[in-house]
Amino acid sequence: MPHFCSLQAAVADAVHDGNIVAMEGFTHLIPFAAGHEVIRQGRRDLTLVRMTPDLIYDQLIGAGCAAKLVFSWGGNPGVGSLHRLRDAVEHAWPGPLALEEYSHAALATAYDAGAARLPFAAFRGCPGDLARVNGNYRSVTCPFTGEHLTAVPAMRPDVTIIHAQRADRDGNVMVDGIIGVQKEAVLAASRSIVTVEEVVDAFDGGPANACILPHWTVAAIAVVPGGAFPSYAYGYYQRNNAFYLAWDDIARDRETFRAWIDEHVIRSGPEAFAAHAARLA
Amino acid sequence: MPHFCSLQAAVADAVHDGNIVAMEGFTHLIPFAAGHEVIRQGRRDLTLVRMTPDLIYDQLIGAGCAAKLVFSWGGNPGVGSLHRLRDAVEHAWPGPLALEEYSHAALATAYDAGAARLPFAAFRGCPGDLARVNGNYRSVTCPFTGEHLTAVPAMRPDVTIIHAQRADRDGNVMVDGIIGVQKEAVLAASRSIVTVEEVVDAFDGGPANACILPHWTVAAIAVVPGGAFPSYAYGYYQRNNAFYLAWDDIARDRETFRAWIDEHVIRSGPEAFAAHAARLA
Amino acid sequence: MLRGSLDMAYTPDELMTVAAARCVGNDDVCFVGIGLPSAACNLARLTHAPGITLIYESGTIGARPSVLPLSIGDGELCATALTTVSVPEFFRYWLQSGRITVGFLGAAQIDRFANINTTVIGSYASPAVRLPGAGGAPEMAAACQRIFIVMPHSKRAFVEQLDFLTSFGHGEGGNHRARLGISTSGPAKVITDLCVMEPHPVTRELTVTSLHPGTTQEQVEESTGWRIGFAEDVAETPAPSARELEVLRRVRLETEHAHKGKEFA
Amino acid sequence: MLRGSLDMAYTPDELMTVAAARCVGNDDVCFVGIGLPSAACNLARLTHAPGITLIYESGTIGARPSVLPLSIGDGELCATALTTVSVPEFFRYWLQSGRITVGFLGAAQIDRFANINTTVIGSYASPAVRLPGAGGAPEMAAACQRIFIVMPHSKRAFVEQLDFLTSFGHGEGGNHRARLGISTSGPAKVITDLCVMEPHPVTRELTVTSLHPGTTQEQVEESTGWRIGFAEDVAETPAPSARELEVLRRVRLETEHAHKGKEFA
Repeated sequence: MPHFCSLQAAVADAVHDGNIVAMEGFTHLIPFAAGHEVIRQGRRDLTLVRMTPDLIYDQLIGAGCAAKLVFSWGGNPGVGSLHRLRDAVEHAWPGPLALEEYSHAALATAYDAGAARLPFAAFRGCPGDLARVNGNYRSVTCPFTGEHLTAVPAMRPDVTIIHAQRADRDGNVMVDGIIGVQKEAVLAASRSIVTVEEVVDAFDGGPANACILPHWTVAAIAVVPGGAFPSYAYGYYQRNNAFYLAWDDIARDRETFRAWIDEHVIRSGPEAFAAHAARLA
Repeated sequence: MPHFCSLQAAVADAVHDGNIVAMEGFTHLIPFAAGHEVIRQGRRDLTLVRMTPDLIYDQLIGAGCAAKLVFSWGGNPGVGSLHRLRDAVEHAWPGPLALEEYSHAALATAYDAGAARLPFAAFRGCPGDLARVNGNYRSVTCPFTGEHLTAVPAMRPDVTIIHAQRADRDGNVMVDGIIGVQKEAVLAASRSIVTVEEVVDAFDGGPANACILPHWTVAAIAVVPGGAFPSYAYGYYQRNNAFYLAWDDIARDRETFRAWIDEHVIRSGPEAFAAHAARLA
Repeated sequence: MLRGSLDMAYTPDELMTVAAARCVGNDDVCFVGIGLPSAACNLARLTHAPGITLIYESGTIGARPSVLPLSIGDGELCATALTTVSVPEFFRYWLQSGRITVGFLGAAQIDRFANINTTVIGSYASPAVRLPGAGGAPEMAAACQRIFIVMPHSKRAFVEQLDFLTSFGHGEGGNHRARLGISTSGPAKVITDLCVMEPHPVTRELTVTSLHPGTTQEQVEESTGWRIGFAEDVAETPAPSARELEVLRRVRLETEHAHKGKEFA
Repeated sequence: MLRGSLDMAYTPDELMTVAAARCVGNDDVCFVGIGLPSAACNLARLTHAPGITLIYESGTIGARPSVLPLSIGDGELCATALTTVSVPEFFRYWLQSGRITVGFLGAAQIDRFANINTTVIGSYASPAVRLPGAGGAPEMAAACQRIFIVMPHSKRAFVEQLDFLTSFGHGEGGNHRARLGISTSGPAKVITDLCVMEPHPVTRELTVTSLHPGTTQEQVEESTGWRIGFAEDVAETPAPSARELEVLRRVRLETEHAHKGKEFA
């Protein structure tokens, strides 16, 4: 049975300096409120894992929480660069950032192997320089056809954090819409935190094959309405594209960024996200 | 775009003597009407693939359609033996039947690899005699940990046949409830036939993450209401447990079996299944 | 045959089922097979373990059937489940990942180290009896944290040498599982209609630790195909309680009623 | 800059988009990236290819967005899709299985054999510019039956030597793909704001096969970092039709309106 608790308590309990932390949500349900909490609690030397770092890791990297980034596409979707990520890689600001870089197909199948607790994933790789710069691209030979496939190690985070639409009172969690790698990331992790828009009595009338994480797969649940802002929660509120555009200016400059983090993260709290919560009809 | 056609035409077009044929549906949505059509058309030397042969393959084996069975559990669920399967294996009646036998985990992951068009699947196998009698149990070594995993070849049927609740007018197919390996079996096959309870205008109000096969993955669709009888169609009609019990007597004796096949298969047609069709409220 | 005092009479099958039900607790996640395991797990759910999670290999997670299923894929399981996943996902993400705490197995043959056979009697190439085969059992025996085996006691079933090793228990005994890199603890109990056996802490050979009320050591010895050992303190298996019997019988009655269904025309 | 006659004026970007849209047909299953590819594929869907299947790497299969998405995971894609699958399933069952007939790619750098770089400018260890990286591109370039590359023409982008080979096109040319066991045909066209290039049938070196209205060979040569070849019969790219322009502009207008959303407070 997961622990229903405050986001502060959940992060304090589960996320430690030096951890491998995955905050997933493929453009949808990105756990921004939890990311802010990690910044507020001053975590350091994290290995941050995420297919698409998006603004959430731009914020964590710029705030100095990360020693390493494991990822497969690091841009501001539809807008351009992640300036804090670039500044860390290009100028080691606020510190050096090691990169472990995959393609989407490789990282997605690595999560899949992690969820199955297999040690590696095999897939049909392709020639290119990624395998040259990432020593985790190796090879296995099919024992039936002799074909060489690419192998990557299973992704096994210490902690996975996701945002979901709802939990029921038993602590089961439902994710609806674009489900990304959230289920795999939770099942692959040693422990997990889920922030949710709301708690409901039951998932009545839900589809037979909905994406649901049983309560015994989740360590802690924190109710944080609006917690995916400025990304979105399908059925609740839409993506705030204006913020994604505005972030380009905020993050381009170190001082503007610091001021933004100070005002909107350090001197704020999870409750601030409630202003963005909504439930679409 | 799949071809909406009669079951007779679909089977005549897609299922040929000597083919590797998978008829899937894990206790649910078993494509009995299609199995009967294959018997009626007198197909021979088929390699029949199915995790749980169930009554459908007891019928095909007893009727002499099969040269080989690829499977992982061959009983009459909750009742006992499949007498025609046993008679073929124990007494080569009506002819010898080669077996290629897996565990559920092995065959399920082989379908998964087939759907991904990978040449093999790796999983954590376990010691035992299955690997001794099935040469398709081999080994791969994890290039990161050195762990030895079990490998089986991907399952790639020539034809997969499934029964589903509904298709829309474009030929997209929705499966709801216990989804088994139906999606994987269709995606792994060179061609596929789907029988459905009904055709609807659209899957309106369906869940975002429903199990749907797009029209371009399906070769032919035949509307056969009741076509999963005596198994069931979730939301339509229930499993006829009485028939599963009755089959024990019917199949135990070669002559009773032959008479049953003659009356209910050879001198019948897909339209007979309509008597079992229903739509639960 | 009914045993016990008149107002608490029960059958050997009922005692087995109740003894099996008592093996699982509220926090367990159980891989449930059809028949006695399903009856036992649902009895537990309806008595002392209301929070137990039952998973059937059809991919139904958190099923709460009101009647016992005849097949592992009955509609009732899906209708009452928290969610239903595909069969490949079930085996990959849920079973083989080691998340399931308890698995129940039955068998046609079992040996002294709780290895089991559900494949053939006789030779594989030309069997005297072709049994259903492996199903989910081999990986269940390897991946569930603990395994309970439930089967009637007879010399034909409790054999010196298996005809086929379908699912690995304690192998050749001792630390054989650990030597093969299997991290789960394997068969923890074998529950029959005569007694309860547990693997010896060191040798892992099955040893009788509890005799059912009215059963003698001789009966067990005569029904076992190898020289069976007994623990120093053999307990008496507690009889089913009135509540357990009442719930079990009610569920079975409702199940029988529900499964009659319509006759085949 | 607008080109064409007064009543049919269009921008180079519009011409690129229309030319890309014309590459796909009614039966295609397209892997769609954000930006110009998304505009092109949806333009095709709204004009000559109403039955086309659009798939975004967020797992949305058969999406029919009414406005163009800003990200590949916009809610509009899921709401209009036939179904939405998980990202691992998308890559395993749908992309890498070879079911997708057409993929569109863009790039920061491209070479004469249509290999592309979306990773870094400069060295990988200490890049001058860190680009977003691979995303779905490498496996898309390998697994889609045909690839179309759409990007503005410039000497900085069309380079003699890539700084990083992110996605494999025709490798070192000739039958390099086949030699590596890649069964798909790879980049079929490169569409820029100046021209259309296609790989030479034998050498697989990009060759200009069509110049956009008003573009000269010299302009293309000056904008290409290697000595670019021209086909014997260089065609003129057909200008966008009135209907194509009308639909494209309407969709873009509606998109702009929808994406303004509420301002960030």
